[in-house]
Amino acid sequence: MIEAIQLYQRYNEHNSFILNDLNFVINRGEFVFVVGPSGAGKSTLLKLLIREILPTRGTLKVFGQDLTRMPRRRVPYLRRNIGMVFQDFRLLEERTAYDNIAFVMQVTGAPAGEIRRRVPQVLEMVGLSEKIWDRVCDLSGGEQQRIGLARAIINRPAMIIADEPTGNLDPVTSLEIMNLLRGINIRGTTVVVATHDREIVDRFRKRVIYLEDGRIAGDEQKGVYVRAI
Amino acid sequence: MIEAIQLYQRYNEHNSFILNDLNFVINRGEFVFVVGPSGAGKSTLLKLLIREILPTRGTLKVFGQDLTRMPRRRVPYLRRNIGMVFQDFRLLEERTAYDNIAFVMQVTGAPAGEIRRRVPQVLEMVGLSEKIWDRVCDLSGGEQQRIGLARAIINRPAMIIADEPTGNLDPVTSLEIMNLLRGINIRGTTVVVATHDREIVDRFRKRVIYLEDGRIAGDEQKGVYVRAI
Amino acid sequence: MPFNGLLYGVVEALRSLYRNKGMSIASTGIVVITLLMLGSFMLVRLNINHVTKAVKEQVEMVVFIDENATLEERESLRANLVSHAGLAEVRFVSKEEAMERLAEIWGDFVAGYRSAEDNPLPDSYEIRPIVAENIVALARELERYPGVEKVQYGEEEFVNNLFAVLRVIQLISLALMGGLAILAIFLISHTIRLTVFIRRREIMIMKYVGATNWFIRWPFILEGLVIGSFGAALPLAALYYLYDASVGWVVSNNLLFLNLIAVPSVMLELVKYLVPLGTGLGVLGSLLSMDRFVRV
Amino acid sequence: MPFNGLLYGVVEALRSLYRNKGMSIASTGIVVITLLMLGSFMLVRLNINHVTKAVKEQVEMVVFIDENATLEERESLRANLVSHAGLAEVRFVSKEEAMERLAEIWGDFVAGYRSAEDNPLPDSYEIRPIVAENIVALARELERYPGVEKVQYGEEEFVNNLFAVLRVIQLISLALMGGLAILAIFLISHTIRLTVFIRRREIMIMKYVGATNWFIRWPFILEGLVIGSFGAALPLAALYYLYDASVGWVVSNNLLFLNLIAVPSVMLELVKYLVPLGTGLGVLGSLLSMDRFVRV
Ligand SMILES: Nc1ncnc2c1ncn2[C@@H]1O[C@H](COP(=O)(O)OP(=O)(O)OP(=O)(O)O)[C@@H](O)[C@H]1O
Ligand SMILES: Nc1ncnc2c1ncn2[C@@H]1O[C@H](COP(=O)(O)OP(=O)(O)OP(=O)(O)O)[C@@H](O)[C@H]1O
Ligand SMILES: [Mg+2]
Ligand SMILES: [Mg+2]
Repeated sequence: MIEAIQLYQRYNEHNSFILNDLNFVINRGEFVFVVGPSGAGKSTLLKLLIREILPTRGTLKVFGQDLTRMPRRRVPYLRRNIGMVFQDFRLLEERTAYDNIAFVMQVTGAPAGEIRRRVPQVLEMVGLSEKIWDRVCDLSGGEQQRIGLARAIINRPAMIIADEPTGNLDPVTSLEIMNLLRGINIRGTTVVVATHDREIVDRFRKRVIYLEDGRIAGDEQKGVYVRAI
Repeated sequence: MIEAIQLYQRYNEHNSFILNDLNFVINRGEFVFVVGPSGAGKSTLLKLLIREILPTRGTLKVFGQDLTRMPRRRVPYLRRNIGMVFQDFRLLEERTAYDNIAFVMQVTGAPAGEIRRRVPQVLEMVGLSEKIWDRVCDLSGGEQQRIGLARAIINRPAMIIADEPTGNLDPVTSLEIMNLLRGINIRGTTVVVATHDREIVDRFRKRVIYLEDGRIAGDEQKGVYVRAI
Repeated sequence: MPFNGLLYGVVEALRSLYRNKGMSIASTGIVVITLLMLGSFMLVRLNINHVTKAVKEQVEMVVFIDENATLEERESLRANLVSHAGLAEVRFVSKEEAMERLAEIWGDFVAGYRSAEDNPLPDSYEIRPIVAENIVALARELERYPGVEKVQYGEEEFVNNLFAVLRVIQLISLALMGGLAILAIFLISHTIRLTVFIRRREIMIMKYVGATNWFIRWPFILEGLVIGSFGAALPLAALYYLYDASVGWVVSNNLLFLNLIAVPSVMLELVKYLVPLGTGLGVLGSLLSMDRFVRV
Repeated sequence: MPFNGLLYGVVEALRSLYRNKGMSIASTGIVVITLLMLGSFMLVRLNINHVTKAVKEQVEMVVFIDENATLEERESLRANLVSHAGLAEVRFVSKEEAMERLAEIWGDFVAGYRSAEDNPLPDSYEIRPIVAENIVALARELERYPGVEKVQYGEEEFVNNLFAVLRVIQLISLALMGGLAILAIFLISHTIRLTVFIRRREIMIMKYVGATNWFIRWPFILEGLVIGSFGAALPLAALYYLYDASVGWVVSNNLLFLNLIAVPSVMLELVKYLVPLGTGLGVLGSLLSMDRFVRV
């Protein structure tokens, strides 16, 4: 599903590498946490996966395609197969919750009836049925974050990438949301989550990739938040 | 310091009340956590304190002044006495970390030399000395959040209000940041923190106000994240 | 793009125009005002051209025939003039007709000189060159014909001055018009650019969730089209009524010498320029200014 | 605002202009183009007015004296004309002078009638009214004076038409000019409005951390001032060179009859309008469009 070989990333010539010689493979159907201190490079790694940025050096394959060689016009189709929850949400602030979620279905040319049926369904799943016609800028931080998750899952993508999806949620809601992702994962979807939520990581006992200072400091099956030394 | 009497808030006529009959007093020098599920009304309460919004009904006094009666031109001076960390950061994205923090000193007419001395100091305190000349939009989520905190504390305000200040931080950094706030609090500054961070709340054992569905469901000295029933 | 996408674009464009009412109205307003200025200026300029042509058509000269010219000379002169390629009009004016005209101006003061014997005026031809500017050269040529006493064409200085003035007027109006056209292009595309810039975040978010470039562009193109069409239609309607009223006013005040161009042919000219300018710039402006944000 | 704030504003304004280079240049460009159009149009219009005045000054009439008028009648007529309040110029033209002029036009053809005895032309006064439009009424009045044979003032129709044309030209140029001025005001303020709109987030954030309204406005005002000043100075310089060159061209081509207004007085007029328009709108536009975002 994802294969990184000697992956390097830096934002400009003068800085040091943000990601430094990453090598890992994530298989179809895996559930992976990416953890590490603030500024370790988690978001940078996830941005590489949807080709928001291109790696400075090395190879990165997603769905078997080499992203460094992917022509620009193929990128939208890559992104449609990945549901991404952004750390900064990236919602259309002035539009309703419905519009924000419906949009990703319209992009794929889904029939109108299907859209009208699915959107309330996923809003129900993240517990925001009541907010369907509210503008995103009128929602609380945690509500916005859940809209972002609903948008990521609605198209039933082959892979879900979530950057800090519970940062604005209380522990109870966080657990609900993560259980939702686990459920989706059990039905075959690959899930990659960057998180600081020690409680969640420790409870789930899934694979954990430890990023530190741009390097992989550890990679454990059934790991916990704090790496065993 | 803060006094709320029968405080009600709703965003428009058709909706129900977001805040419902709040009554509480926060004294000078207190350290208060505001907790509650996503959408409970924590951010709304904090927004009332800096007069970003006006209460629909009731009285809210801050520094002894009734905010509902405060003339518009006094509002900037109120805000200068409050250091606020926003849930959505509200930084000038295209400007450097330095500019963002220096700005609040320039607002008060601080001398240029003083500004040049203080800004690196507070950046040091939040662990971002290296990022001083980086544009905010080039920083990681957690780094941006810490810039927001640095901006809030630089003017040594009489009160610090932080909305979810550790949502994007790993547990270690979170603790450092909260210890920083505790240190400031010990020197006499009132601190109000809305948070979902169970670990922090449980460890600090400070006063906790529990918000649920817009009502105060509990208010405990030396409380923990989950309210004792 | 599948039908769904097309439909989505139309709905989205209309909703976006409505959602950003203020901006839509402002953008359309800028296009309207710009094209209104350009259009009214085109009206003025078209009529200036028209008048200039009319004035030039009135440039005439008079070939006076030598009193002593033989019949053959007179005949060959007539034949030469009539068949001359550079002349648009040739008309014989007898000495009697000339005297009539003089009397018209000087009235009774020349009454005593009207009888054929006393008439001191010569026969003449009034001729009009095809290209008014050739008049001086033509005069030189015709003067050399046998039987020609003299060729007169108003004061040389006056004619030259007239042409100079017309040239200057045309030059100025052309310059102003070109300036306005450039202004229009610049303004409309810049307005659309700012509109797109304000929505750059929206565009980038769409790209991040997998929209293709055309899927994003399509509603913007339609928006540009709507803004451009309104921006062209309103000034056209306004100019139509304005010009129609002006022509009516001129006719009712018997100012027919003002010689305005007929309404339909003027409007045709305006439509030919303003509609493509409005819609084309609206669409092109959207497309070009979007490129920057669509490349993510 | 303390000195620190003022200084902060200046630094911030310059930095912001630099940071938003593209936008600054575009805004200044819009102001420059708009004022350039307005300015060149003002130049044209000022000169049209000038020419119109000159043309009107050339409107004359001729009072022909009755051949049989007595000496007293002639004397009282002269006194009346000279002291008449509505006349700007009165000049006596003897019958001999009139014949000279006729001969100038008709040449040798009237040569035989030049001796005093044969001269059929009357003595006359050429007079010029102060207000050209009064010519018809004046003619009626003067005709009733004793000793006056006839008052002639070109063809009545022609004079009326001339005035009508001049009125129309003035009307059109005034309308275009007014339109351009409104366009300029609209465009400049709208441009600034969009600029402010793009930075609304910035403005609101400043308010949330305790900046006063004037602290936020001050850099914007300075920015508006800089944009407005450049936007006025550049077209003024361009127009100065352009107009100076035009005047030079007119002089060197001996087209003095075009009668352009002198460079300094025209430029003064332009400065009087363009500078306040540019800077004033820049500043006012900033202030007004900011109000919405500053109220948080
Ligand atoms: N566009 C950019 N230009 C330059 N540097 C950048 C850019 N984006 C990120 N960085 C830097 O790269 C480093 C890693 O950033 P990244 O966002 O990947 O961290 P992270 O692990 O997601 O941190 P957090 O947990 O705080 O979100 C940070 O130090 C950041 O300052
Ligand atoms: N501007 C607004 N207009 C209408 N409703 C609003 C507005 N802002 C907030 N709300 C609603 O008020 C409720 C409380 O919002 P608030 O932001 O105070 O929640 P919160 O406790 O901060 O939640 P979170 O932990 O998710 O940040 C939410 O249901 C939200 O949808
Ligand atoms: Mg991150
Ligand atoms: Mg909140």
